[in-house]
Amino acid sequence: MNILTLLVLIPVLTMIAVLFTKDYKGARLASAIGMGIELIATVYLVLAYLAARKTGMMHEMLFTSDFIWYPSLNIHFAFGVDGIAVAMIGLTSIVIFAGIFASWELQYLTKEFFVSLILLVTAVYGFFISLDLFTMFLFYELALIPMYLLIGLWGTGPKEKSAMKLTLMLMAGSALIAVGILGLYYNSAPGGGQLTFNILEISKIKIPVAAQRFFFPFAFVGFGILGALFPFHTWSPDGHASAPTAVSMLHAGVLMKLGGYGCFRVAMFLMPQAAQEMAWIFIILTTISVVYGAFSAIWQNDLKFINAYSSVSHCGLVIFALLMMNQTAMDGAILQMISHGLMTALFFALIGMIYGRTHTRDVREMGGLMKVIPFLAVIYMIAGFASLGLPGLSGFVAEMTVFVGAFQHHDMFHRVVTVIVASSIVITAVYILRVVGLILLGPIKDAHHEHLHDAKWYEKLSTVTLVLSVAAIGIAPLWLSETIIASLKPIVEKLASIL
Amino acid sequence: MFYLFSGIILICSLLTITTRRILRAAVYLLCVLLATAGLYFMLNYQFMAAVQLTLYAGGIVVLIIFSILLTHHISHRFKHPDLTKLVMGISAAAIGSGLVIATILSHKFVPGTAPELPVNMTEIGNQLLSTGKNGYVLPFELISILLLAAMIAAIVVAKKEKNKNSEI
Amino acid sequence: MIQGIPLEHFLIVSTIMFFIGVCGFIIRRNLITMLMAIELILNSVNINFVVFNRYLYPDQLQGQFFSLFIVGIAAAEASVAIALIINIYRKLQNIEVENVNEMKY
Amino acid sequence: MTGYTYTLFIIMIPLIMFLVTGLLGMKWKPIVSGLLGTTGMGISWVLSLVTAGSYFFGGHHAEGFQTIIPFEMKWLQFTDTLIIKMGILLDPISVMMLVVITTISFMVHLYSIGYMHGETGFARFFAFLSLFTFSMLGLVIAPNIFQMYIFWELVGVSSFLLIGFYYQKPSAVAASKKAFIVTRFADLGFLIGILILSFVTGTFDFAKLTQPGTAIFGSAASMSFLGISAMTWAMTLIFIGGAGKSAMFPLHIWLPDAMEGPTPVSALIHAATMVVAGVFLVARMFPVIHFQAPATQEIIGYVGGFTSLFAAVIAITQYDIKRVLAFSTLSQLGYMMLALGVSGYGGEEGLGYMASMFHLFTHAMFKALLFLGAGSIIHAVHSNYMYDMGGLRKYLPITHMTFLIACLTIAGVPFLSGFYSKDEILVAALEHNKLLFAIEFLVAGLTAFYMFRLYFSVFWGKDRHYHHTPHESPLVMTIPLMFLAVASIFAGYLPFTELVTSDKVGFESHMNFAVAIPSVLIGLFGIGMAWILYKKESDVPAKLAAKFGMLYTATYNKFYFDEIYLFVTKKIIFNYISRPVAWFDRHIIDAFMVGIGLTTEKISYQIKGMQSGQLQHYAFMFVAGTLALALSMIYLLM
Repeated sequence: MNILTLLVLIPVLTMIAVLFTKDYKGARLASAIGMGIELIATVYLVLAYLAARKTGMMHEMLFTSDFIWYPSLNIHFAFGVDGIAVAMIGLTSIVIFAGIFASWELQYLTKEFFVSLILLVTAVYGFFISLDLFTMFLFYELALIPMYLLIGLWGTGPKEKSAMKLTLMLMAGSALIAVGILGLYYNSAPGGGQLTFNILEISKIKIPVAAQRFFFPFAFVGFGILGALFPFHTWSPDGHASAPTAVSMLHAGVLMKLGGYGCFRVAMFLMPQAAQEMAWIFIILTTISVVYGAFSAIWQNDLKFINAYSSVSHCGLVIFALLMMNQTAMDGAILQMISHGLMTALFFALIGMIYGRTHTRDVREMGGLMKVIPFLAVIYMIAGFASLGLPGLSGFVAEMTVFVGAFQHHDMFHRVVTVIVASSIVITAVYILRVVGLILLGPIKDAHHEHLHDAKWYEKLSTVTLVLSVAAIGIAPLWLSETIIASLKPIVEKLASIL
Repeated sequence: MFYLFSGIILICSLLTITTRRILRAAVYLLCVLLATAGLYFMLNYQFMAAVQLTLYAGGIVVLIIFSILLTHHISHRFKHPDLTKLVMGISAAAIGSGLVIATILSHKFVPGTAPELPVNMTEIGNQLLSTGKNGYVLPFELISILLLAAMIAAIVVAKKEKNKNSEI
Repeated sequence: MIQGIPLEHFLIVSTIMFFIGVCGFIIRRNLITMLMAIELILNSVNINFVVFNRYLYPDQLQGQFFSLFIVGIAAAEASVAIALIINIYRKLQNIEVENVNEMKY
Repeated sequence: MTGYTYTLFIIMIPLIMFLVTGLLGMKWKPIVSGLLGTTGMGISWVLSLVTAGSYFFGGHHAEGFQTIIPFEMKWLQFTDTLIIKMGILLDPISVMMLVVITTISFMVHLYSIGYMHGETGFARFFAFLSLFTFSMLGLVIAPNIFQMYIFWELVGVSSFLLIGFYYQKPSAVAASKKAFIVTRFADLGFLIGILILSFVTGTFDFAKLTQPGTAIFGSAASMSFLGISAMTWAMTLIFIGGAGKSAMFPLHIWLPDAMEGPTPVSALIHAATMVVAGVFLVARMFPVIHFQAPATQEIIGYVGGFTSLFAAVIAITQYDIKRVLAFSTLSQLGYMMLALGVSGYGGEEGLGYMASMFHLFTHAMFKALLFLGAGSIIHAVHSNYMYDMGGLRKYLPITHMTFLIACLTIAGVPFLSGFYSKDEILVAALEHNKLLFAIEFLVAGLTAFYMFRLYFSVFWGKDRHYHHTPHESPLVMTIPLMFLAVASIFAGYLPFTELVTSDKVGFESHMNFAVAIPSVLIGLFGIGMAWILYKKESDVPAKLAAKFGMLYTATYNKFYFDEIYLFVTKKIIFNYISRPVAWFDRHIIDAFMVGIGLTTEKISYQIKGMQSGQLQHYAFMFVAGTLALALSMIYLLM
């Protein structure tokens, strides 16, 4: 059986297993086991991928398989992965594994919660392995629906409103994507012949430039909304603030990456001319995104808001780097996706755990937590350092690759915006240290906080998994970076060939 | 003969919708249906006419009359309809019929020249239940299922709710 | 028996009947009368089918069959409609269509 | 050439110690972590000394010292030419720095066992110390500028952690935050400088960059931005990075506050090692700066000169002994920068470069000694303030003696190490820039004055009321003091001119008495002034302070730089940028997005009346619609 099919099948089986469990303990155990197996399968996939590349398989995509699904429109279930997709799948597996343990104590409609969560993940896997625009879009849509339920049912605060806002904005995005994808489809055979949704086939032909110009903004903005592109990012603070822990983790950690991934796999890869022509608009937007998100984060008092704005800033960097359209910057973008996915998941997990203890997320009401919950506090600090780009953790590697890559651009405009974007590292330091200083250090502000208990085993498992991943990428980034670069080659060549 | 029937049809249908007593409306409807059956006879479609008489005139109208009896006093008279609705209805009918008649008159129909098929019960029965060309067994089955469903639905909907004191 | 009577005349009659039905459906308040108006509409369509069959394709029976089916559907529709009307009557004590507006907005 | 592979252990041992004590330290008795860390550091120290011995004295170096890269591995590849490698580069300055760092670090470790005894977080303290030492070592041995940047950041973080060691004290938290953010800001400059440099030259490697006469700058000359050449931009920005770490004016504000950390930390990080990273960076890039960006070198000289004067003036008025030392550090760092700013390249011309490194070395010894001595004093009297002290020479004999030696050294008294190194700097300054020489000459006097002001008011004068009788520190603390005192005395006799020079070729040095004698005199004059004013308690200083009035207050408040920064950050960044941005996001952008939703809702509310529930209206609409369609199909489209 194809390993990729297995990746989608395991979550589905897990969902079924969860449905047959009796109480919340069974449900969480089943989910944990299922996602554990999924993690193992992912590790196997990574190893198999690397081994296959080593034996010299030079195809763009590996492990491909193709089933015709709806012949009259030439829709296939076409699967396959390259290094980038493998990396994203790895990210997903780690985050969901940690996410299950982060929601270990949830007892309200547990079964339904885990089923929705795993459904969401299934869709994400499906998205990353799809080579067919239609199924890609299908999985994309499939990922949005459970999100609404998860936030609306298990969230906190004004959850219905936030869930509605998030879902509607993302749906608006997917409407744009749909237009973009259909545009690609109907232009996929400019010389006559069979229309196709297959990414690889479309990438081989040249879509008429006029069509590209028309459809590129649709596809790019559509995916950009999910990637928190300024000014379409406002779903992010509300949505994340209301979402339950595991959902925030998954959403910020993985789902937002769907946006970035889609931006380059669909919009830029398939419509390179338009991408080259219009990049400057989006570069300006993402530059704003990066700086603006960081500045907004300084002023927030809700931990989740801070992190949500930080995500806006970091995800802005992803799209910014993609638009630089050279190998190093795009490599940096992918690294940044993974790095941000891991560390933001870590952040949200920790915020959930801290909130579960202090029952507040207002930074002004906490203080001196380092004393009472040292484990969580130390991990929070590590996450903070990762976020502000400390060497040895993944954030640094990603950001530096982006900056160096972007600065290699031959055009002065690009280099100037790179400098502006690089200045965000200072602002990031400001807001991260502000939070760390307020909540972890200093004297204890609330007497109730003096008797909090430190992390339980499942919380430790969840956070340590993520910290180890962050540190592993930070300390030894070369293999990951090389895998990504190898897979970026065809894309970069295609982008460069039309200049 | 045709014009007689047509006249009955038109006048009675007009009366059906204009009379203020509901039972009379039912009777006018019956007249329309009977006249239609007459037309079928004229067209030499006896089977069709028979169905029209038994099912429509016999079945449906009786059903309607029953329901009238269940829900009305015989002496009940309608109020006059709203003016706006009257305008709406009449204008729609006028424009619509004008349009359709204009279309009909502007179109040249080509009468079929093939020899007339003798319409007897055997032929109808064969075609109704055959599966080959000119076979109608599938729609026939569909109709029968539809009727069954309608019957059940009617029973379910109209059945008295046990816990409620209703007037009927 | 039908010699000399052009097809158009049949069609005109059925058209007028159809639109009388439509008009009735729009202007009458009483649900049963509206039902009757629907019967008129169906009936006019029936006539059309049969007439087309007779005039244009005398060697086939499609028109007749469709009429038959329409009659069947009409019967089904009438029975369900009347069941509904009786139910509405039980709820509202009358069968004025203006009062049946629970589902608005 | 691979004979130096063992140098890898010098930096790996602290890392391992960090991991071990950091992860397992909670489970042990605290002292285990301390001993473990100290032992590890000791091994590194010995290895460094061995390295230095064999590098400097192990062969024939008539044609100059070679640059050795005993270990290198690929860490991350950006492009074909831009590759980050992790490795070790040995050349005179990096070997010298190895010795400085491991020596001071080992002494501080040893000292901390006594000083931090009984503190909560003892193990944590040693873990952080090891982390810092690791980062600092990684910085100095970096064979490329990017590895340097990586460790540069790590150094910043370990400094942040150590300043904020007493994390429950708000002032410590604020100080650590300030230190990190200010240096981070400077690091941004460094980063951008690296970006420009790598863009222009296509390499990160020092070996290629610092080779004189290399061709990689060929394309640089034509590039400029805003009328200033690319290399000047790059080097100035990199210097800003160095200035941030070395607390050059105007990025100096974090260093005095950083004294909130435990005193051994101040000795290690904020006196001897981390703060000289900036100087080291400039020295590392010296050939590039000197040949490609002479304008930057001018800037470096003036910034260094100004900082040294500025800090020395402030130091006179401070009462917190650690702050006096902090400003003194600033002043001395200014010296080193200035020396680099006035240096030429090669042989005698490169005197400033050599002097700077020389001063770096001696300064590390005596300033660490001063801080450790101050720590010993604070340990004894539990106060940081001079007005809580007096007459301590009776109680703390060893501390007294060592402190005196250090003060004499920094004041430039002949035959102690400070005299030699400072003298070289003055000579170099005199040869290149008279103005800077004048400044430095003045500063030499000021230095002597404020150091002896400190010395006299702490150890002389009359006894204060102490909570308990001050007592000498335990042996584990005084041994480092004594060792460093010896080093301070004799470090000046190292043949630096033959070992550490700008082009790695040694040259003969000779005393310039025309400079040395006046500088000794002004130093003695400073000491004499301090003697008069502070030996005995008197009201002269207070009167003087009153006489200078405004000027004194301004100086005491460090010329209000903290307030200016606070104003800029709090008011402008927080209130006038961040807050409006946050407001804008919530009330404009988000409101716009929500507004779209609300508009839809409003419209649907308005048009929901169409859904009247009146069946006949629907029927009419249906018929009308059908007719309209039919009409349009028939008469409009046909």
